[in-house]
Amino acid sequence: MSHRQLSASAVQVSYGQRAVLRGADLEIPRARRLALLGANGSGKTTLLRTLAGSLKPNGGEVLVDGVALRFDRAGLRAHRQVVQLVAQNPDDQLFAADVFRDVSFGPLNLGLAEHEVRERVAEALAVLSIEDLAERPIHELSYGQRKRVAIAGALAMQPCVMLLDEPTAGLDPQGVDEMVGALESLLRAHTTVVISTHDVEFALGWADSVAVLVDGRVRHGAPNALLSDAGLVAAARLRQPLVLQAAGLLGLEAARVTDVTGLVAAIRDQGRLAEGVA
Amino acid sequence: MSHRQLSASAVQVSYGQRAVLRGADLEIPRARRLALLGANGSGKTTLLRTLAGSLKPNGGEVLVDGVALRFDRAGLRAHRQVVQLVAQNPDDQLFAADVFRDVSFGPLNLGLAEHEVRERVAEALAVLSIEDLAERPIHELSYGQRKRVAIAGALAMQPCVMLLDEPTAGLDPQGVDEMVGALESLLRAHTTVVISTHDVEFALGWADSVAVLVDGRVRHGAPNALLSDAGLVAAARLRQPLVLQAAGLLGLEAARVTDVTGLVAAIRDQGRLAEGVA
Amino acid sequence: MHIAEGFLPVAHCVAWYAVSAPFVIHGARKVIEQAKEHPESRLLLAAAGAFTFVLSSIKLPSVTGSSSHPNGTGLGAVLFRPPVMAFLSTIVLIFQALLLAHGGITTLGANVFSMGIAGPWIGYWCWVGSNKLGWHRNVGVFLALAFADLSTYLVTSVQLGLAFPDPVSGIAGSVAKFMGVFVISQVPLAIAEGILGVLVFRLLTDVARPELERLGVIKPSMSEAVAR
Amino acid sequence: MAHGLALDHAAWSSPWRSRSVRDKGVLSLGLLVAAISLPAWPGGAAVAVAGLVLLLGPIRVGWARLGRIIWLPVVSILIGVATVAVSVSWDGGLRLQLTSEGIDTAGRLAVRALAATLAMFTLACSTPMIDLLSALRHARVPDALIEIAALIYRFSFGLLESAGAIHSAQEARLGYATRSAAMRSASMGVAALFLRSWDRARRLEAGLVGRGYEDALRTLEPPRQRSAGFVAASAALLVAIAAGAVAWQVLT
Repeated sequence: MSHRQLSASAVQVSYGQRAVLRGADLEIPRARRLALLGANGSGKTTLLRTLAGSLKPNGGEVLVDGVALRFDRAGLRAHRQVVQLVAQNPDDQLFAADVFRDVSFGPLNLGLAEHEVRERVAEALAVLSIEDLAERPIHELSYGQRKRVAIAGALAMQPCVMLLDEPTAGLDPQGVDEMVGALESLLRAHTTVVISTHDVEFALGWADSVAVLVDGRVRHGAPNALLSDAGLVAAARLRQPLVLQAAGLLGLEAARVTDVTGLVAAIRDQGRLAEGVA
Repeated sequence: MSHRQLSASAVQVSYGQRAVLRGADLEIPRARRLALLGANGSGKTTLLRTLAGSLKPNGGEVLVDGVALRFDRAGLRAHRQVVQLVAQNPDDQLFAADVFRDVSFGPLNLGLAEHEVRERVAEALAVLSIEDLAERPIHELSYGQRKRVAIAGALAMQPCVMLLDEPTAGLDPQGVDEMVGALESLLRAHTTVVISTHDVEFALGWADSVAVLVDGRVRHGAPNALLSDAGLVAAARLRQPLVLQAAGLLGLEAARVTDVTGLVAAIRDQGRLAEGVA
Repeated sequence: MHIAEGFLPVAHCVAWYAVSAPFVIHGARKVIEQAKEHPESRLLLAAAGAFTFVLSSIKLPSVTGSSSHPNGTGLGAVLFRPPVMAFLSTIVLIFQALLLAHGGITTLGANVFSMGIAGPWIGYWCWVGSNKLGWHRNVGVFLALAFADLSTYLVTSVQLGLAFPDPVSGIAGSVAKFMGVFVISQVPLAIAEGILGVLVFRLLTDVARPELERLGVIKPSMSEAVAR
Repeated sequence: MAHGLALDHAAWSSPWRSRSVRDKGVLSLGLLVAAISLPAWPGGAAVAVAGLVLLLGPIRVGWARLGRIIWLPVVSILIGVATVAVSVSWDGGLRLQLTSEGIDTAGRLAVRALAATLAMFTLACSTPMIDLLSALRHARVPDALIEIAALIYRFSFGLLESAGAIHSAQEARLGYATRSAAMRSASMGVAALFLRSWDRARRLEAGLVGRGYEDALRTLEPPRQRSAGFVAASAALLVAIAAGAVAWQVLT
């Protein structure tokens, strides 16, 4: 589904006096995993909402295949079939009584015939492996389940790009694993997946590329390259991933280290290297 | 302030059919840092609420200096001056329009004179370094600031034991640092600090001891010992801290490794040892 | 449409304060009684007040295509009863005046009478009357919300007409004039609010049955329990 | 965020926030009474000027913010004033006409309403709602009522945020694309808000019991400064406006 190219160009957003985004550029790679990193209040949610068309920027543009989004009825309607945003708090997004009704909300609004709506709902529930929840009332679900239902609701709109605001926040390790599984299913369906997070460890291990928000602007690049840059990480009020901290202290080549296994392999290699030289 | 010994003995709590705690025992070490670890739904919040006297267990007892808590008005009143619980969501606890008013609520309920209340409020705000927020409206504060105000509100009751439900959840790295600073201030005032979390990395680096919730029971011990136990960690649906994973893979002695610096030191030592042997 | 700050002559301001005062005091007494009996009802009453306040910020599609905000007095009257609404509406109108610059302090008495007293009572009578006649709950809800909305604006028109008699056609002409401006544009909105109420009630009986039973809006009825 | 809370923000950030409600009340309510009881010209106009000077001067609202908050009342005043200006009669058919009397009344009404609005803003932009409620408590309004009003204030902000978030999530899934969809979305939003306000109250109650809540929500108030000089200056301003208006009346 991800044949559309979404990007932000020189986006500026202010709340009252306070400028949050001061010319943010971001080209979102198609059908890949992008993690948007930044501290709380750095503008992650603002950028996602702007990309989704929910927030009109004070300056700059949101582009789909190079064409600027127009913030009128027709423009937004078309945009919402290209981009969907899943809010951090699922309760802001779930308002129907049960899962089936909630997920059917978007497709019904698209004016689809009933059997098509049913198909879309079934498909979305299947992708997220929550078919068994279909008839359950929303208020009985756990936080992690509600997060996945919220994703299913957005997915049923069949967007090319899914933006997820802090999808792993508040989840325990098992919940995070299930969320990663859900995101992989989206990617298998060729959806572009963009998440925001301040969990640098997770971003390093998961993303194909990361975009770091510093002072209202975006730095986009390879996870290892950007997250090894101590100056950038500090400016973004983040912290370096532990494995990169360890690699740095041990003087290892950071490029290959994305998780513990990678770190251990690098240490062993260096050991062998040292032995070899000796 | 922490001359009182709080403990749970064979505590059982069920919600309807579902047993959450099935005989939990926990002796809380005085004036130390205890992290209560468990997956979502494992009963962390339930145990904290039981210890705080907010939830009457179906079986077992909560004890202060060996005396069982009685769930009547007088018993609970006395208990609230020994133990205070800070909820995960600060909005479950903050009701007043501004910070000063909110923090004064608890001491006023103790029936203190006005000047004493003012002193306690000033002291609590000082301990948490939020004197500058005193006259700010709570609805304009950030999430992290609200969390600290909620702690100040509990602290103004001058309890011996502070129980904090997920104090670091939803905070970015800088917010976590500020929270750690706040917790250290509590400890300097000789308050016992108990937090619940599923952030194993944080627990390993911060806690003097950890209590892990598995199947409605508690395993209490040294952080390194319990978190190195792969079977226990899996049973608790947690994951091992990255530094312990690395130490395990490298065959290092895990007892000393609590953070990246410790890990790096252990690797260097082993290297030297290996060199020495060679 | 609230009457704006400073819009009414002094005598009218005072008179409407005097007319509204007994209703508001009666409501306040009921609220204090409830708060004494059940301390926890303070928080629930506050939740009801905040809900009423925020309701007026929700966008409501109108039959004519333009959008407006629901007036909320009918829903409040059915859920929380008119005496309580007289008190809660007073607070909400003070908040709207000082936080949203909507309405005013000098015109508070007049606005309380139209939105906090006339609207809720008329809506409540529609609801009770419809129930007595054995009509379907949806009919009662629709009538309560639509008529609460309409009567609020009717009363406002009369209040303005009394204050500003038309130099040509007198008070009657002036009332008709204000009705022309407010009520005609308001009929479609009243219908929209009635429909909204029916939909909201259907959802609430699905997901908030215990809350509605606690408020005494619906009876824990056996037949419905079986039907479900 | 909701549109109107600019007033609340102005009140919390005003340099006059630390003044006692008594002092500000004398000034603002005095101006308000003057606005509606003095003749529009020059009394009402003088109140409007005084209000504007106070708002942009010591209360420090700022032009931009004043423009944002005065927009809504000005529109509503204009609609009312226009209705007053036009006369209708039934003379075999509907007749609309402009009379000089109608225009005159409308003109005076416009000045008076604008003056009163600015006078009210001098209170609303310098005094947080909670301080006004505390003042009512000192005026012997029963505690339970004040507590409920204060909680409504606190709950409203969270609920407004929820309402905004729900609306924007519904819009993203085309919930307002057609009229029937919009009606369905609005009803779902209202029901969700009802549940949320209820849930919020329940959870807060549990949290407060842990902090010793039994039957009252007592809090201390932050210190507020009273100033006899301020009251005297306010009284002098009011007397000057009233005397000027009366003198004008006598002289012309």
